Amino acid sequence: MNDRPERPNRPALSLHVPEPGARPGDPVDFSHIAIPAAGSVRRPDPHAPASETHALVATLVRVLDEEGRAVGPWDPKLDADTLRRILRDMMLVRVYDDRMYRAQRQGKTSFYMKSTGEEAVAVAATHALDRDDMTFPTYRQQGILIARDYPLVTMMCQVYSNKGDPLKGRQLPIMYASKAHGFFTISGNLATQYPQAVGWAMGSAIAGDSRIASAYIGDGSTAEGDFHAACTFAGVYRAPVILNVVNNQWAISTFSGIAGGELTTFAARAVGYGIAGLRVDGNDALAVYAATRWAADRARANLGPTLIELFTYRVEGHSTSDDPSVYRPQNAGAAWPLGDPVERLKRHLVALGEWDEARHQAQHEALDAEVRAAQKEAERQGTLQSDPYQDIPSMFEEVFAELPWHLKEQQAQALAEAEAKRA
Amino acid sequence: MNDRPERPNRPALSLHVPEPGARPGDPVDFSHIAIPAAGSVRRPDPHAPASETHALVATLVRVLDEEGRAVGPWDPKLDADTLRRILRDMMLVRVYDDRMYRAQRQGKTSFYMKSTGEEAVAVAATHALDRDDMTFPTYRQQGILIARDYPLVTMMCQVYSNKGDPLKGRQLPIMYASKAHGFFTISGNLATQYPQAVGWAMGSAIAGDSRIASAYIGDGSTAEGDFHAACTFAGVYRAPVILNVVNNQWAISTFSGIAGGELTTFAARAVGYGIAGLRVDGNDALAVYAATRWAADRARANLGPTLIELFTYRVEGHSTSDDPSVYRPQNAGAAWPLGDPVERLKRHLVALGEWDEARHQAQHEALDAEVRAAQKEAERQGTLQSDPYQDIPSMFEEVFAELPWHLKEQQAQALAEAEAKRA
Amino acid sequence: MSVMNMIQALNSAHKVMFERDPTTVVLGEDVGYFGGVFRVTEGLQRDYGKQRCFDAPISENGIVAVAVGMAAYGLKPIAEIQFADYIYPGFDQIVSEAARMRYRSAGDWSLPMVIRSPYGGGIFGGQTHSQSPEALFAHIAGIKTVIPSNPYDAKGLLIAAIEDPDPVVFFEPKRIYNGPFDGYYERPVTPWAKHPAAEVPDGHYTVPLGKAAVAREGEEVTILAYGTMVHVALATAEANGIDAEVIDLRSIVPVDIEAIETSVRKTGRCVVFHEATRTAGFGAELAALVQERCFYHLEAPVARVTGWDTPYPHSMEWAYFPGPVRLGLALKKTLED
Amino acid sequence: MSVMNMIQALNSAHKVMFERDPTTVVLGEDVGYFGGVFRVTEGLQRDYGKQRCFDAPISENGIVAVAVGMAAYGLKPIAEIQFADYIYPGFDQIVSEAARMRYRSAGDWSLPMVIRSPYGGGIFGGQTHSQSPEALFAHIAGIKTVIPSNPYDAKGLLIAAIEDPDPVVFFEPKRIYNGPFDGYYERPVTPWAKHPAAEVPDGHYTVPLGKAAVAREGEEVTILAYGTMVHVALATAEANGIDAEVIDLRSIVPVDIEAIETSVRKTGRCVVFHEATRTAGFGAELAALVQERCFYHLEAPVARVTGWDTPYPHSMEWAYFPGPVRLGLALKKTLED
Ligand SMILES: Cc1ncc(C[n+]2csc(CCOP(=O)(O)OP(=O)(O)O)c2C)c(N)n1
Ligand SMILES: Cc1ncc(C[n+]2csc(CCOP(=O)(O)OP(=O)(O)O)c2C)c(N)n1
Ligand SMILES: [Mg+2]
Ligand SMILES: [Mg+2]
Repeated sequence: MNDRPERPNRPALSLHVPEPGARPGDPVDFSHIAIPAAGSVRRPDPHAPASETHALVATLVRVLDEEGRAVGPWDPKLDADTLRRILRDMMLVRVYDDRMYRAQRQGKTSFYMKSTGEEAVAVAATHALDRDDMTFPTYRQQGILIARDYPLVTMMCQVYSNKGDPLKGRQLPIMYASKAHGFFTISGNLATQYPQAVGWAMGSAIAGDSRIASAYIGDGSTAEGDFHAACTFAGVYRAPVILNVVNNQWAISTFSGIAGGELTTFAARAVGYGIAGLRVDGNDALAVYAATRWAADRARANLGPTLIELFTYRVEGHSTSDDPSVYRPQNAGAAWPLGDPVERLKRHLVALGEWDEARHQAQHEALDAEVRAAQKEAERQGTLQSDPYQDIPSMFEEVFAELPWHLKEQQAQALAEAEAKRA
Repeated sequence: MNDRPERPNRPALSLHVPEPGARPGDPVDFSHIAIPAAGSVRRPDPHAPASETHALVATLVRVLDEEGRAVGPWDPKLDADTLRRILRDMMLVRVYDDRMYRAQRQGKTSFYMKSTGEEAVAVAATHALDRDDMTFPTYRQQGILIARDYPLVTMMCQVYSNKGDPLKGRQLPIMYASKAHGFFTISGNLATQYPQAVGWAMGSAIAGDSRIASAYIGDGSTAEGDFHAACTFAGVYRAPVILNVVNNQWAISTFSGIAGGELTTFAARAVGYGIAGLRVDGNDALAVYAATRWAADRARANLGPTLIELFTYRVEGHSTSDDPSVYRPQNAGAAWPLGDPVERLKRHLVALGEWDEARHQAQHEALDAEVRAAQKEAERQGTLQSDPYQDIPSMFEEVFAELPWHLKEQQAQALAEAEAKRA
Repeated sequence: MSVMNMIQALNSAHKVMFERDPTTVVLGEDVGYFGGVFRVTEGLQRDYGKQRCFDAPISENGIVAVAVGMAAYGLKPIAEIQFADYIYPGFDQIVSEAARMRYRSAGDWSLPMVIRSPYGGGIFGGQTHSQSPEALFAHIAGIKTVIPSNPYDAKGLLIAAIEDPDPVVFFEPKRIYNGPFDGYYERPVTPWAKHPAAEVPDGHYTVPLGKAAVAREGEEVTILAYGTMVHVALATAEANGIDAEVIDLRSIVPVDIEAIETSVRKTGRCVVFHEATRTAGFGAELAALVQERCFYHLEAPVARVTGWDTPYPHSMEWAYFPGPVRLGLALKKTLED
Repeated sequence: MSVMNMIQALNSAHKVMFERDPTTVVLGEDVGYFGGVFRVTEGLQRDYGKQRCFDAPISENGIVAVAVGMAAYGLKPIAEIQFADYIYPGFDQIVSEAARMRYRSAGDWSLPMVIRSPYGGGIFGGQTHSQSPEALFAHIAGIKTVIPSNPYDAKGLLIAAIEDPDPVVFFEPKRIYNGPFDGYYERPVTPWAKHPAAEVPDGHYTVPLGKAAVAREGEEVTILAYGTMVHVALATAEANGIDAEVIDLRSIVPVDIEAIETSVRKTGRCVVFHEATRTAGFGAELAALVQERCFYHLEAPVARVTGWDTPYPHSMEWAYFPGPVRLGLALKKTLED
């Protein structure tokens, strides 16, 4: 405002601040969302030049139509067992989320994050990868672990930060890690995993390996510099990596317009980097599977990265610390026009004659029982509230491979302190 | 390489590392450079949606044809005085660069950077802006200061870090700063100015001002996270800013392929952000002028940013610390098919009948004399070698607006030390 | 005068400045419609419009960078970094740019801007919602670093920071947003309402940067602290019956060297107390300063009581947190030495 | 054995490791065909191919991040940051990621990686080619920080760093790349050839991380130094006829506390000496440690001799640089105290 010149002939500027269509009290309105018909988007050859995908970045790869039929060139033509397995994993994620959310509400741990409505982007994609490909998830892809049969009890022990926690109580709940399951250690710092995945994939290429990496990031987090580094390095070195953007349209209270979503799609970023890009109905497990497989084939053929926008909706709050009803209309998620990934895959299986309501109900009950049993077993090993992981010496371990003198001294001091507390 | 699995059915990956077409000893070859005819690219209305520019990001806005005629819709139709002024400024930049380069070689200062071949991207663009628009340059846009009549002597004093240096000997040569000339203080840290320019423009919009910002970045530096922050924030808030990428195809020894230039153009980044984008022959002063004016009009109409790739060639070494003949063919710059910006504008003026060889020669001599005279005057105020800026107390000033106690103490200590050195 | 907790006091500082100075602007993640994850910017967008307070993309680098640009333009931006643990992506813009602008342009540009960030542990935030990175900023010439310990100071210091002509990093110990936590985590939480410093003037006032406060007078030993640790220090002195003088530094750069020297000269003993990791923490600077300047008054080495040189572990929060037991042991040792 | 300057010694370390360990990989700006702006990686691409040594985009953040990813994959990446002044864009990936990976994954992942960077002033590089940011890394749990002072150590320490299972930040004092600069800038430059530490074995050897060297034995006062300052300290002691013991720390994390204590106990006096800005520099940590652990042996306060708390000014380089005069004055004062 200082030294502002007089320029009567120039109109005054003003700042544009994007605003979502609806705030609390407003009616939910998704009529602006363009939804191409299932099966209407063409499927380039996975070996085609990246530019052939660029016409697709504003549309939406969809396979499941309104009647639950799989249609069009992207239909991955999965057998019924695989479809049932994907359905089962998604259902399990949802049951698990519900139990753990409740456990947090009961004070048994400090924090929890659900992935409700976003189960397909983790589960279906994982089934399209090889078991030994490495994933670099955010905190909302617990579905990857479930799809790879990570023990539920161990997941819960992590959430409870109890004796059974493989991360020794060090990490916030849901920040899982398991190399054996190809699940990279989750960072509290958004977006950092994205270029790390590129580096891992570069490593695989340098080593002449055949494994690829698959990274996840949220719509909001694409604004971080790490996103740019990932896309730049992945393109330049043709890293064998899948760069997934989970566009659930919210970043805590902030809608995707603040990340640039008003201007174009997130898939369109691929055009700017000259890499392959796809935009996919993230609530359509078959479309997610097909796009992931397309990108995986491309990566394995040494043709480099694919940026995949998985268009979905964050049905619940950001985390247990969040109440979305103060910044968006209540029950916005229920009105999401692309529906619920579990319901859609279920309908497909039913339409195929490979599933029915009774089996579905029975499976739900079985999973619920499985999760409750796991929870009991996990709680026997403690919760954050009642009996958390407590092992003073371990606090100083693994800062480095070996304890340097100053950590040894501090370890001894911490033990003396614990002694004094007991006294 | 640890735990590499056996996967006989998967082909081995390998890392792609981009490599320029020619290395020392190879023949210079620019035949892969696609050069559309001058005048062949259409000109969207500056008020058009950003997407209307997206078809242009792979082509090249050119106005001056091989005969020196201005052709096509982008011809800015400048009067002869303006054309002569732009020519004169570009010539002056070149003469100035040559003198200062020589001064560095003579040991009179520590460092210098020329902008040979890139004079148009600074000079012509500046003349397309209002005098009070703020520029956020890199170290290679000395042309902006010259176009805005910054005193040559003062520029030289900065280069010499002498008594007359307005920056009190603090900054490396060529890191000029002048608020009065709308020339933002240059940072040694690449790319940082880019999102700062966006912030300045956002400030102007918030204040209801009408001034806009124009930022520069090199092709290599687009890889920094700051580039991404700038494009993201500029798009989201429709900041009144011009985002220039000077693609001179080199970043020290590294060719633009390592920044992603193999994959697509830098102008194409605009597509990914959903903002307006143009790709311009940076050695064509009229094209540079026209594109800048287009983007300025758009910004002033509150329609937000434009990303402009200025396609040019770094004819000389990166800086006085660099010898390009060890990593690229000698005299690559002379073979650059888009020619020399000074020669091309000269030919245009001659073709118009507004200029001739004799006037050109006379102007060159006059500018040379002017620069020599300025150099004498500047050197009377010292050089880094002979009589640099030396004022111990000033070293502690302007760290903060006021000296806190610890800097006062250190200032006294430094004075005592200087005393001891004299003793 | 109103009774305010720290969040309310910080919110009030924003409102006072938004009223007085139309060039003040707030940006950050979730600070707009929602009012910030800790509600510090609540009501600003509603009352002053979206051009004065708005959400930012999730790019701490971009947030700091555009704040630099806005300050260069002539505004007074106040940028919120959602957690101090997430300030690192913006580190280059703070260190290389915000801190250097006045110097490198020889005063042609200056940057009246504030970077606020909730910081410190004690809320089971795990290793990425608990950090205390103040030492990293203290080492950077050209940045002031401020850490309030109570509502009255929080408001007065924040207004002073906003009015300061130079960039200020302003860390808000989130554990004491709602009450003056003394480190006895097993005891019920006390709200600010019962604390005298919760009496906060409604209008404009400042607490000067670079001036410490004597939180408790004492004769036996000086405790140098800031933020949450001030309360832990007071409670520890009380619990152990030690006549400690507790200095609340409030700013760490510039640090109030006079207050420090005066106190240590009087007591002859000094314990430096912070939550951040120990090695090369700001406690090292304090210990170095004290022994440099009060060497002949010292009857014992300056002791440091700090967080451990490890990340902040989720389930062992209270074994990490430098609470009354750790401080008490150090005080006793310092008094014995 | 060959006579090597520091650049050649560092280059040799790379080549030895490239031969021995096919998982070592180098990336950075201009490190490939060109061999790095200081030529440290010269010949690596030519001799080992582009998949082992390659140019990176100008993104320090990306360079560190992909190195983290490569190390997580199982390679041993060595990333060059062209100047230490440009490490800040990569700070988040170093602090929040590289340093934390082993801990947060409870050992499931570890990151054997090295981040090398030329650092320090004395080459008229101005404020953005002269910085010494080691203290910022020393404060971060999970990072080792190493600073060699001569060719022999440079090679041995770099090999040790590459072989170390944890991330190491390796700062190379660029002023002594070509010769052992003693701070007497008016005098002609001495090449390494004349220095005993320029005798460097051609093959594999290590200098252990965390072990200091006694660069000069002495009785009157201990000087704690690293990098370029070791040479300035030696020359200053000589010039002033002071029987100083000069300890070359070599690593600052972990620091060799035994060597420090042994020396200070013997001399009873200590001067801490670095080029970085003073406030919250690593000198503060050293001073704090020494007075904590050797308090009753100290006959004078631990003095700090450092760069000023300002940016590094181009034309007043030698007024900024902590040279023999500054150190000499401090030594005399410490001996008088
Ligand atoms: C570097 C960093 N900045 C800020 C945060 C705080 N934060 C945690 S989650 C979140 C929103 C992320 O939104 P998005 O990327 O869309 O992912 P989603 O939660 O929707 O899955 C923010 C701002 C953080 N964890 N890390
Ligand atoms: C953050 C940062 N990283 C690295 C450097 C070192 N550096 C100086 S100029 C340069 C090349 C820049 O290339 P480009 O952006 O293409 O600009 P040009 O020199 O071609 O104009 C590099 C790597 C720097 N100054 N800052
Ligand atoms: Mg989201
Ligand atoms: Mg360039």
